[in-house]
Amino acid sequence: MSQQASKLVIITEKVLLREIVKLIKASGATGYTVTAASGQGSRNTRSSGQPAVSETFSNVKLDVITTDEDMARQLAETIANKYFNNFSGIAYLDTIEVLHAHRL
Amino acid sequence: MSQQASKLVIITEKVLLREIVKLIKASGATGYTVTAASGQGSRNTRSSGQPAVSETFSNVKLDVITTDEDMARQLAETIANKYFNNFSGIAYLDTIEVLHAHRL
Amino acid sequence: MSQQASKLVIITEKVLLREIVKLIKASGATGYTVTAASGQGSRNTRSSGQPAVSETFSNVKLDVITTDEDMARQLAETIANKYFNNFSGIAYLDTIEVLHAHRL
Amino acid sequence: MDALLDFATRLLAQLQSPTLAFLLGGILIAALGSRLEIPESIYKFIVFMLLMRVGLDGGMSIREANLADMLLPALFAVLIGAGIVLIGRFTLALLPSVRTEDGIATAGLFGAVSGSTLAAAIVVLESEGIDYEHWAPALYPFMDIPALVVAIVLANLYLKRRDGSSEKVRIWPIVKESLQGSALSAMLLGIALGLFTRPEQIFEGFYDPLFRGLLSVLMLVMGMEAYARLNELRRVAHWFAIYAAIAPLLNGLIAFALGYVAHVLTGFSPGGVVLLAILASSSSDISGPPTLRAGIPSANPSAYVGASTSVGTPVAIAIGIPLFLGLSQVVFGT
Amino acid sequence: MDALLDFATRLLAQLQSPTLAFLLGGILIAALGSRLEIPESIYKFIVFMLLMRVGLDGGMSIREANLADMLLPALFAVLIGAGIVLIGRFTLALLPSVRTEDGIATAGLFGAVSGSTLAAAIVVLESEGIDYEHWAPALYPFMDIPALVVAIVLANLYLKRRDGSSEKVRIWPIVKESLQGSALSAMLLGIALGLFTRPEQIFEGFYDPLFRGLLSVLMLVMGMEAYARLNELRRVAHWFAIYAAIAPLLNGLIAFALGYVAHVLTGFSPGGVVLLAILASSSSDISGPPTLRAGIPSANPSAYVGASTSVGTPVAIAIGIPLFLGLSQVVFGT
Amino acid sequence: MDALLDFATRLLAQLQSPTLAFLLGGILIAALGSRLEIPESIYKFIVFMLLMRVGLDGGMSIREANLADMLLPALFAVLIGAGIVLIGRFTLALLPSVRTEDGIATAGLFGAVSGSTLAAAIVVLESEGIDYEHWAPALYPFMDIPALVVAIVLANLYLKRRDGSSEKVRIWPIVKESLQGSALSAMLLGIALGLFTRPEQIFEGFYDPLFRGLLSVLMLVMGMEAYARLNELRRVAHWFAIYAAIAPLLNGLIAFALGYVAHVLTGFSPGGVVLLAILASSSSDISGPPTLRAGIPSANPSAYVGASTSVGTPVAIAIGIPLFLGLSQVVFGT
Ligand SMILES: Nc1ncnc2c1ncn2[C@@H]1O[C@H](COP(=O)(O)O)[C@@H](O)[C@H]1O
Ligand SMILES: Nc1ncnc2c1ncn2[C@@H]1O[C@H](COP(=O)(O)O)[C@@H](O)[C@H]1O
Ligand SMILES: Nc1ncnc2c1ncn2[C@@H]1O[C@H](COP(=O)(O)O)[C@@H](O)[C@H]1O
Ligand code: NA
Ligand code: NA
Ligand code: NA
Repeated sequence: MSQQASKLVIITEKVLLREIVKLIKASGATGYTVTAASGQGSRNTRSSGQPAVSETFSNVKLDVITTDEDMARQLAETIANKYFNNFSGIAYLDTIEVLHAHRL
Repeated sequence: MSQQASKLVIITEKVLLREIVKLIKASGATGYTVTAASGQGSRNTRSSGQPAVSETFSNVKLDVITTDEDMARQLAETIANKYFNNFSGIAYLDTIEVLHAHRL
Repeated sequence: MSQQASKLVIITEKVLLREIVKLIKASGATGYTVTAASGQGSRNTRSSGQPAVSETFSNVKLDVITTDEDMARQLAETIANKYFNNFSGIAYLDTIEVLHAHRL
Repeated sequence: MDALLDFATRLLAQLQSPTLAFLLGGILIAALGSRLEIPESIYKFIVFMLLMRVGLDGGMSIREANLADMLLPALFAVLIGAGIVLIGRFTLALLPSVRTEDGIATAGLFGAVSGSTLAAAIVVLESEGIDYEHWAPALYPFMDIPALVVAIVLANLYLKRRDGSSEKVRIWPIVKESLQGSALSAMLLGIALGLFTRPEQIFEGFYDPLFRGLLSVLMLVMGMEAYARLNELRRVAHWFAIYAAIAPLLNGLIAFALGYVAHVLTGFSPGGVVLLAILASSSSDISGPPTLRAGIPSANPSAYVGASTSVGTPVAIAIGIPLFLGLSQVVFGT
Repeated sequence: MDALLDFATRLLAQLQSPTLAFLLGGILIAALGSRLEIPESIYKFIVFMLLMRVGLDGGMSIREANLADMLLPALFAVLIGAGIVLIGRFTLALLPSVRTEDGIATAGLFGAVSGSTLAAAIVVLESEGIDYEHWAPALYPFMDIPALVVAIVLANLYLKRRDGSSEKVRIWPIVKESLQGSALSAMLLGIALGLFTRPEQIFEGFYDPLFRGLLSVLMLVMGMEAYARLNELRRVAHWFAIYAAIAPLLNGLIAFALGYVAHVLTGFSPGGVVLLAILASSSSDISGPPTLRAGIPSANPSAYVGASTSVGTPVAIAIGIPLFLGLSQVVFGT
Repeated sequence: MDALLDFATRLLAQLQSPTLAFLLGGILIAALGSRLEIPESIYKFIVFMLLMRVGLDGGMSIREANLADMLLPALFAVLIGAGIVLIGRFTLALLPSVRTEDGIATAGLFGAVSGSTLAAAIVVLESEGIDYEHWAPALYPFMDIPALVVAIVLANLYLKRRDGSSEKVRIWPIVKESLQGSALSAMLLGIALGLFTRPEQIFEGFYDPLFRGLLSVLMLVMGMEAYARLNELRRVAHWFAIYAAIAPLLNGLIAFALGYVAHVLTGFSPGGVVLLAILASSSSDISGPPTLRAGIPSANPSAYVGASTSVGTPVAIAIGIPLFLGLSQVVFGT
């Protein structure tokens, strides 16, 4: 059941997690995976796991795997338009071959 | 020493970690990397790092890098056959170029 | 603004994090992302998140996204030469398509 | 009538006791969407602290206990653990809209024991000044392990018959898996330390004084968890919720009856009888789920974890504890 | 003159009090590059423990309080919270090198309340043996929420006018978001538990005895944070640092004056007045930033978090607390 | 003979003391495959709490101490730290199957100090009612840092000679790195706070009462770690295990002798002598390994961490502490 698919990766601020997950679900994606991340980009250092008075400054990395590349691009567009003017974030696409998935 | 390689990624339930690591070692892979993840797929939301009465509901993400693509496919097959009927999980393959590794 | 880019991934010991981040910044990369990882390679099992008397034994995974593939290769070379004789570590390159970034 | 009134008063008092209040508080703020979070590492440490305290106390009292006194209660604990699962196997698991393996797994979790509920019961007994054999909490594994073993064996027998497979279920790995679980191994280590070493000072200066306070935090977590898991429970057949509401009380009553027998035969204390009932009433939340997940992989964890965490535990604590205390007052007149 | 001397003595004594000493210690070791780390989960748990203790205490005292006594202070708290933001809107936010939305957001954070500073103030009051209405900490949300709401509304009005957009700002989601924050919901839960249940034993045996010690650890974290955020503050206009140094004292003085009015009119205690002043003096560190990040996304968090954490909190604790205590002594002669 | 009998009795009593009992308990449950886990954040916080307590105590007592009394013990501490490494350099590191840099790094870790073992020793001294100079724990850095510096310098000299390189080893970065480590900076901050501020209340109400209990949890972690690292130790030459079993006792005896000299010359107390011996006996577990990893990157951490954690620490605590206590009784007749 191996098939080519796109993996959309979004790295952005943790405060956006809930909202972005809503957008992912609305997009028709069949799933997503989140990992905690820290990093630095054009805006600022965002830490995670450190003692920090507020969690505003840590990142999350979201992977969305889908066979519908257009949908992935559209989803990235929606998220970027809605949030990336004011929030840190990067979005990229990777081509993968899904070997096993319960639903895709 | 740059060389093409396959990266097999398995995202599945944390309870399976010990067993899957055994399968990876048995497969002849030279190593693996684990990160904690949460996510949602066809089955359920699996959280991680949240206060949860039992850890049964969080995910792990396993990367296995190998130059032997067939072995990677075989490993994914073995894991999927053994566990993915009853457990959450997704497996995919990515093509990468390894620049440095102590052994591959 | 979609563009092809290289993602350099370094998985190595946590003790090196500060030093490697300095090298990344010096390389001219526009950013990086860090996640906590554990794993096993040719040298030893490196855990993370476990009660461990010292953190010497856990890994980090660093992603550096750049449109300058040569710079990525050069960076991997520098890191490998400086550290991989004595420390655990693996470095690989992946081709991705960046959809949105504040700066690249 | 008097007994009923007394039970009602006790329930009301219980609702104001910190243990129950924090449980309900946790449900409430989760329902109101609070982003309050007790980090997982804190939760794990609290469980360790509580079960180490229970274990140390048990171990120190076993030193002075007459081992023969423990035999009958331990035997009854085994019977109760196994019996609860058997009852579930032939009620819940036979219902039309319930997948058999899900029903068996759920019964397994309700036969098993919750360390948090046990700690809550101990706090209530001590607040009310009711004596009990301090080795009684050590009955935990005698009830917990048989329940999980019987559930896994029954489920696998059923699945084998259905699928015509011929793998044999091995029991020792299940027992080992249970004993190695974090809650049980903390308690067993505590028992060993209490039995063979001199931890009095540390017990009185650290583990015991923090016991009630840490329990209040744990109850908050259990409450938040109960609410969070309700969603999962909603996705499975209603029977699971109904079973989860009734089983803790029924199981507790059976245990109370057997405890009464032990009282008559060997002088098992009224407090001990109550504790035995609450052990039976409780359903496993920490060690049970992973053991079942591994032992009955095809059973749906949403069913058994949802039933236990969302309904079983709140019922055992909020209704079970005052019920068995009230019953004890009626029966033993204390 | 005497008052000044007394203030100087008090400041010196404060510098040696554990609360302040740990704060300064945290700044110091961070500046020296120490790798000491208080894990985030510990930090979160400490905040929970402190605010639960403050809430329980408040709830238990509200039981016996005359609710009418709370009306005026609560009204004043609302006015202070909103007023601080309005003042900031027409001073800081109008300065040439300050982006208007950054200025408003910063004023919002300074109008809001810090649970840690509140806890520090309570410890100091109790160490000095100064009485206060134990429901006074419950004024927290009455000041905190209006400040955040006003800041978000003002910023969005400004941005809309500038950009010609026509989206409406809805207030209820901001209020809800604030109430659901971890610090405020821990305190409100504590109040509810203190009011409706009987947590005396657990309060006296667990939450209260650990209060001061845990606060010392939290102060250490706040100090390390203050230093860590200095870098961010350096990247924005100097006005933020200047505002952050002055506003806590000015805001506190305004609140002190209003508190004095309440003292005269309804007998609000001197300790209560001091607490009100310190609530106003404090700037939010936990719940405020995420609410503002969501409510005024275009405002630069480096400006407002930097100003609050690096300068505002140390000033409120190190200068504000002894200042308002000294003032109270002069004014009320206690 | 009497002394031997006394030592045997003391060892047996020690085995039942909570400190040792929890250490052995940790080894035991790890060996039995328990999944009990003390989260890393808890572990880190406990280390902070213990060393802050030791530091505060030290700081408060330095206030009243005669600084001249500290000079000789501090000098001896430096000599011991450096001396242990030199001895290791010319014994362990010269053995045929031992890579020289691995041997030097291991000796460095054994010359350095373990905060956990130090805390264990303090608890034992206080349980036995043996007086000691409360500033004696402040000897920690005087022994720790020279040991690490000497090890890194020796290893780099060796490697340079071997490889013909000409990089210079700089000493200040190593010292800074050590001082900034989490354990040492917690203790030094505690000393500063104890010396310059008034933390008595918080010391007596928080840090001190939790000391013994938290130590018991830490001992459990150390035991589990010891077992977990055994595997690594097995992969390197047997000499490391042999060195790790002997060095703690030998190093402690050398320190005991020097401490005796200080006793005779400046009246250093018997308790202080025992503490000095245990500092020497202990091997670093928190701060040492990362410093060595950075300073001698080619040394194999499995060798030095394995030797220290798996064998060195259990030997220092289980045999070292009762040995030096017994010796003190024989020598000083207390
Ligand atoms: N070039 C890059 N390589 C890897 N991660 C990046 C890069 N640029 C940005 N990121 C990640 O994306 C987050 C937001 O970036 P930015 O919006 O540029 O501040 C950063 O905190 C990093 O985690
Ligand atoms: N489409 C997807 N994109 C990214 N991650 C996924 C996707 N589907 C599943 N996953 C991950 O794989 C886990 C198991 O998926 P499932 O077996 O479908 O429940 C989920 O919890 C996610 O972490
Ligand atoms: N074949 C592999 N696949 C995935 N991760 C690997 C692999 N080899 C090494 N790693 C990761 O890189 C780290 C260092 O590897 P090594 O230097 O070989 O010990 C390991 O701890 C793993 O996290
Ligand atoms: Na049960
Ligand atoms: Na304020
Ligand atoms: Na030493």
